[in-house]
Amino acid sequence: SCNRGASASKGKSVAYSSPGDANGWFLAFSSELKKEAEKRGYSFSVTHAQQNTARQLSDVEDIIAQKPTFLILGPKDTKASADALRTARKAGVPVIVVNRDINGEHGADYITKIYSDFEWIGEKMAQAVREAFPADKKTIRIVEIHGTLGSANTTGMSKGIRKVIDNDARMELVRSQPGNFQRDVAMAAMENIIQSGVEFDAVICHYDDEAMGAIQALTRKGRKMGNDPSRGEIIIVGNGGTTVGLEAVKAGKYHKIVSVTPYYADKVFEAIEAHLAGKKLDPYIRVDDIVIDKNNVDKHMATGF
Amino acid sequence: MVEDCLLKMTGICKAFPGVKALQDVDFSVKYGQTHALMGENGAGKSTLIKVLTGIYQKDAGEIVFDAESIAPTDAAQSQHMGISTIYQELNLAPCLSVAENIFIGREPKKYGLIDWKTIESRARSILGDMGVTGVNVSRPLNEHSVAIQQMAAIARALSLDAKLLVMDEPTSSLSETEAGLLFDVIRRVKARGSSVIFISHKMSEVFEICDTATILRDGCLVGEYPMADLTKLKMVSLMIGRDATSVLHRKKEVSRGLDDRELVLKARGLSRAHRTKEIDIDIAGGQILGVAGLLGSGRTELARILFGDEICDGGEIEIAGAAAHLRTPRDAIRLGVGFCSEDRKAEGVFPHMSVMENMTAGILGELSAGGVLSRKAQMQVAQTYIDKLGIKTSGPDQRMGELSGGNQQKVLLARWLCKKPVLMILDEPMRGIDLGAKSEIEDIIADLAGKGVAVLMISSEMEELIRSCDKIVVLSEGRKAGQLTAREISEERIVQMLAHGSHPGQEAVHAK
Amino acid sequence: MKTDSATIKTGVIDTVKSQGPLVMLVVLCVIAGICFPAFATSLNLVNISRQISMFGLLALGMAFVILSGGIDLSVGSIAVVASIVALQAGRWFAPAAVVAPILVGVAIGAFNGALITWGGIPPFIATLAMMLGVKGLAFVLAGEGRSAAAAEQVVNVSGWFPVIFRGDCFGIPYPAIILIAALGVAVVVSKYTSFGRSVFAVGGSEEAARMMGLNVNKCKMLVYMICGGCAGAAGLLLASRLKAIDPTATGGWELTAIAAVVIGGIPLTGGLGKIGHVIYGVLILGIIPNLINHLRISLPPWYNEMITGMLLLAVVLLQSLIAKRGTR
Amino acid sequence: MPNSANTSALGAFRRAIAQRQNVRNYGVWSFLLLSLGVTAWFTPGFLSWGTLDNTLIQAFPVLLVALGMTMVMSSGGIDISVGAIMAIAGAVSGRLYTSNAGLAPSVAGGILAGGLCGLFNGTLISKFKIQPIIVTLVVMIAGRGLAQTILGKPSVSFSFNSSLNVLGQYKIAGLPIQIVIMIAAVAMMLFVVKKTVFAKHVEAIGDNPRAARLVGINILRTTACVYVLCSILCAVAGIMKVALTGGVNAAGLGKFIELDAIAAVAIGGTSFSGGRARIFGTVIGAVIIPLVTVIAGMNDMRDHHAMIFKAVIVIGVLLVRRER
Ligand SMILES: Nc1ncnc2c1ncn2[C@@H]1O[C@H](COP(=O)(O)OP(=O)(O)OP(=O)(O)O)[C@@H](O)[C@H]1O
Ligand SMILES: Nc1ncnc2c1ncn2[C@@H]1O[C@H](COP(=O)(O)OP(=O)(O)OP(=O)(O)O)[C@@H](O)[C@H]1O
Ligand SMILES: [Mg+2]
Ligand SMILES: [Mg+2]
Repeated sequence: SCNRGASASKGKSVAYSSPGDANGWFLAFSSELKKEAEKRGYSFSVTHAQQNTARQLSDVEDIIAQKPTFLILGPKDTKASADALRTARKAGVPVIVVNRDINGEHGADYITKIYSDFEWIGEKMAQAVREAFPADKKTIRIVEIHGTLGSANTTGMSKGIRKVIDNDARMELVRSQPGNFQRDVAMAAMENIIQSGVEFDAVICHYDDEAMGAIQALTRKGRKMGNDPSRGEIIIVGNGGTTVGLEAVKAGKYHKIVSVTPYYADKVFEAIEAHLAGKKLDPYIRVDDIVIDKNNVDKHMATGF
Repeated sequence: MVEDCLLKMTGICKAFPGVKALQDVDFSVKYGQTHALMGENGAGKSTLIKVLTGIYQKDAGEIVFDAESIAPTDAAQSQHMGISTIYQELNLAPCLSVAENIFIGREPKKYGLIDWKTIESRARSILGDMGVTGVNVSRPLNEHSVAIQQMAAIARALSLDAKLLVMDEPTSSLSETEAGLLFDVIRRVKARGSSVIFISHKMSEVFEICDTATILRDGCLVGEYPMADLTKLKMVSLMIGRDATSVLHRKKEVSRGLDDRELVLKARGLSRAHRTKEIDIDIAGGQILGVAGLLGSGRTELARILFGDEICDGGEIEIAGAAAHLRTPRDAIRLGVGFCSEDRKAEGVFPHMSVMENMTAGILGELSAGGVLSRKAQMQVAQTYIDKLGIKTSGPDQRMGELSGGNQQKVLLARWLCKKPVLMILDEPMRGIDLGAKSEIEDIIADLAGKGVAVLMISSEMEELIRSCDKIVVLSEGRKAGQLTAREISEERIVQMLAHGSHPGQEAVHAK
Repeated sequence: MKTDSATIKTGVIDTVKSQGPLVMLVVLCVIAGICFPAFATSLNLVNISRQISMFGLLALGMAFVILSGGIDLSVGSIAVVASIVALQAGRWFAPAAVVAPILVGVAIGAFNGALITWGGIPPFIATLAMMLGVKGLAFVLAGEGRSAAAAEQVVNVSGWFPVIFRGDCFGIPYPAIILIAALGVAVVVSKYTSFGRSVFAVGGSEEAARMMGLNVNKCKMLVYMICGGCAGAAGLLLASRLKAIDPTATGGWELTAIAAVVIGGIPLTGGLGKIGHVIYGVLILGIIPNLINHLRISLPPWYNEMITGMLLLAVVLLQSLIAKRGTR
Repeated sequence: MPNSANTSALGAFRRAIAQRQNVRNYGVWSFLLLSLGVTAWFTPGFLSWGTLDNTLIQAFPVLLVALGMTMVMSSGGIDISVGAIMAIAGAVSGRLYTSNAGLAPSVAGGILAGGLCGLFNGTLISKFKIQPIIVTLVVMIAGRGLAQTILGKPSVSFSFNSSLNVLGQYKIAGLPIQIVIMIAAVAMMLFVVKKTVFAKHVEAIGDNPRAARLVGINILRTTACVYVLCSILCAVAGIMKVALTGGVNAAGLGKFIELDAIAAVAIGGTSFSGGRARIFGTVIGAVIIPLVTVIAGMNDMRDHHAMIFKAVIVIGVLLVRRER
């Protein structure tokens, strides 16, 4: 199959429009794409929109002006980035959508969409919290440290988390504050929440870095965290899969991580080659994420990014 | 009685924190009158003007203008009422062109858009009326010398066709010739039926142009006198509140013939950018060299070159016997050169800093140990010079910007006096300084020279130069037109040299 | 004769000095044209003209503010609120989608102006506070629900609305036409109206302008209203481009706009410079990211930042050297 | 002679003026006290050591940067590269620390790197006469890139008991190390501003650069020193933040802090066009801003509502203390 790929890719170029900035996940994802492209013999380039929608639309226009064979589009915003699809369609460049959802028409606007399901991740995180407590626990008070306001993954995870909490009378969301996916912002937010005197049993973070900030704050304020609520330990669940996060799980401070894997470059290129071979693909290819905890963390340690 | 007064200000009071600038002052100007407002530095003249035009709000009193009681709250209002003002500290837009500064706010329009051609030609003609030709009116104001800037301010005020023209020291940077031309214009304004308020520390001007004088002292009214009743002596005595004979009749010392002393400054063939051409200057220790010249003759540029603020293209400078390569003012200062600029506002004062800090700005290093300032030492220096120069201030901690113009000038002089230089360059040092202080400063300069300091003094007032200098160099269009030794110095000789060297050229030069 | 050649020489030097930004722009374009075949294509140039149109408008408004000696940090936030207002208002009454954003911009600009003139708050801090406040307002208007869960805000955009950004006339995109028209108006206003000149006077010295009898407060109010209006117009283009509400869309625009103005030769101290030259600053800053995209690299984003910074440094260093050569 | 008649009237007027100034001076304080009172009333647990601790710890980087910014603004300049310099210093320290350089050399290396950035800023501004906002914009953009290049990856974490993390949580006589550094920095800056020749030169340059040149002040050196001083303070802020949070995120460290710092300086009353540096004012300004964040966080205010809240407070404070 390797051979066939090489001939199919002859002289073909793939460009990736990343919505992100220097965040571990996006770096890992684009370097995976690059590796995969090199392996299969495509020339590859990437643009970074730095979390700015207008910048991304410009990036895509610049890419399209160079007439690549394929565009891999990681939309910054589900609706606002949709114009990028129009630009590509007008120039006849086929698009694979990655990272998150976008408004568009399958077949006409894009070949397929491949990404983690953030709503699913949100649900999984909330479920992980519920499972950490004994069934007879009357109320589970939860603090949410969310990502950048308005970003699609933040929105998705928040939705998933609420879906579970709203359907469970025991669960209650007592605080929700921004951590902007950053350690220091999350740490300050957590400190303020602790100081406000509100009682809580668990913290859900939208990213590992936020969880690290929360752990720092809890430690500084003399709280315990871990896997056993009966010992007064606060349960921390988050989304990610960074090396730092995995180590914290191993150390027993971070209860569970619902992964958001950046390792699906192969799927992306398989889709590209299937398209080249004239096959029609499903509108959405789901990326499988997993829940990592103390028991399986060693197995996944190598996947940390 | 009331009918013949265009302006009547009664019982005006104005206080600033710590200073009563005006106390119960009455002041009135008749129709068609040129009225002098006189007083020492800090007497309150400018403050009275600013109260009139709405820059300051009076604390008490009443203003009646053209039979109407007025209380302007900003300059725009008083301008609309027909009061046109030239303020002491030139307040023009530095980056706009000369022509624009004259017309801003009431530009002539064509099809609703500003008509630049008309603006420039009218600016040229207004300036031409004042005897200034050859000024490039489309260049930014700040590229022109202070004198031209002052002319622009006058032209602006004149072109407003106001009922009352207020001039706060309009001639401080002008020489007699230019002032003479201004007076012609003032006479025309007067003939038109407008009134003029005229402030100046130059007695001869006041006697030449004014009908009446109101004298202020320390913020209080001394009185109003018809000019005919006054003599120079009487006026100054009223201003300072004691007999002024000693102030006015200062005798010039006989020439000290210092040419044989060792030279402190020896400059040969100084040239720069087609403006300064091949100038040689010698100053011996203890000598006071005067530099005379018309507006734009290159005196200021010469001073800047000697201070390292502008770099000469050709020529050599020796200071105290050693070749000096001046690339920045710091180089010159290190060799013991001091320079007091003609442009007080732009190049002299630190308006937000205290009087003390302004005065000691150049010697902070000497007043400190290991970079830590001694406030006591600073205070001492400041107090010494405040007393010595009679600076009117509420204390060494007063903000410099709050001082009257003349007092700011004194602080700047003190800045260099306390530095104790070997060569002192003074560009129009008496700008805006009252008569009493002027003679004191002349004494100080003479004193400085007596201690062996070489002094280079630039002045537009011939009298000043003649009184103080041991030697005079006359510049014309950037060239040395001649030199007069102590024995030769006389007004006629200088005028002769100026006339000789002057012929119409590219830059601003007089019509006459 | 001698003086003649001298004046000519100073004239040439003056021109080169004052055209520093243009010189740099040309240098940048020539290098780009040589290095990247896709750069000088009409598609790419049309793209660039569209991309710069929004912050070009911001920069024009900002130029007035900076000329008057002030600064406006709230333009990015104003633009985003305007874009939201355009889409929301357009649902009720289609033409409002065009008028409302500009009016909103002018209104917020007037508020800025009032804080600065009557409130006596320094412009930097007044507009900084407004930048935060208006951004918060944008989220409120966008209907962001409790915490991060965004309400689904479906906006039905009329067919003609996206054309404002996308359409063109003889190959020249509408946004470019709008920008050029705005530039023309700005140049005329700044050079041929009393208001325009008073902006320069106020920027040169507010105190002096007041003493010359100019209405400084009115001038400052107008300046911030113009700036707000321009930001509103940029918001209109943004709305037409995104066709969706995104309260985060304009992060960092205010700095880019300020930088464009300063690179175009108007110092932050105000009172000096030419509005027309702002377009060079806009083009320089617009072309740099385009150039980087043409490099077709696959490096982490921080290399982009380094390259952007270095290019910018080269531009301003050369500009300063040109200016220095001129004076000495 | 009209002297005696008028003394009383003038005296009364002077008192009135003085009172108006008092209204302005005390106005800020009463406004703050009032708003704090209201806040305390509806925020449970507000009046406690913990709140103060949170506020000061969160104010720490802003305050340090704002102190440097006060000097920069007093010289008539501005520095928007402060956040990037924090990131560079943090990245250098982090990089050194992870390559086992030891605590002291890592910290020293970071501070040195910060100082070099300041030198770069100062040199370009004074020698090449490029506008401060443009120079520091370049450093803001390129510097952040450089920080990430130095670090080699987007973020690095230290274990909870590493000496760097311990430093960040260290207490001296019961006081968090940040508060001790803060007090020391404020004392130092007060001394510098009140007592040194350097500060007077800075002020003079800010007040009238042309006159400063003509009295022989070394503008080049002084300007460079101002930016170096500011950068060193930024570096300390950056390194301490790394120590406190136990990790470096070069892309995010100190992002947007320039706005908070400038706001703090402005609230404190140092003018944007140069002149007197007001250290006490800056301290108050630097504490108000995080305090608002703390209050918003404690009351679970939504992020965008917190933004509006912050804007209203800042405008309110400035309206009360305006100078007309
Ligand atoms: N804004 C101010 N704040 C405080 N004091 C001021 C202010 N303006 C003027 N003064 C004080 O008021 C007094 C009168 O000043 P004013 O400028 O009217 O003097 P003047 O007669 O014009 O002097 P000069 O001949 O030197 O120009 C001075 O003592 C001055 O220090
Ligand atoms: N930066 C400049 N650009 C253009 N012309 C200049 C510049 N500086 C000086 N000049 C011109 O050079 C000539 C010499 O000016 P300078 O200021 O030395 O004259 P001055 O004898 O001191 O006259 P003044 O009485 O006006 O002070 C003037 O005509 C002036 O307009
Ligand atoms: Mg005066
Ligand atoms: Mg002169």
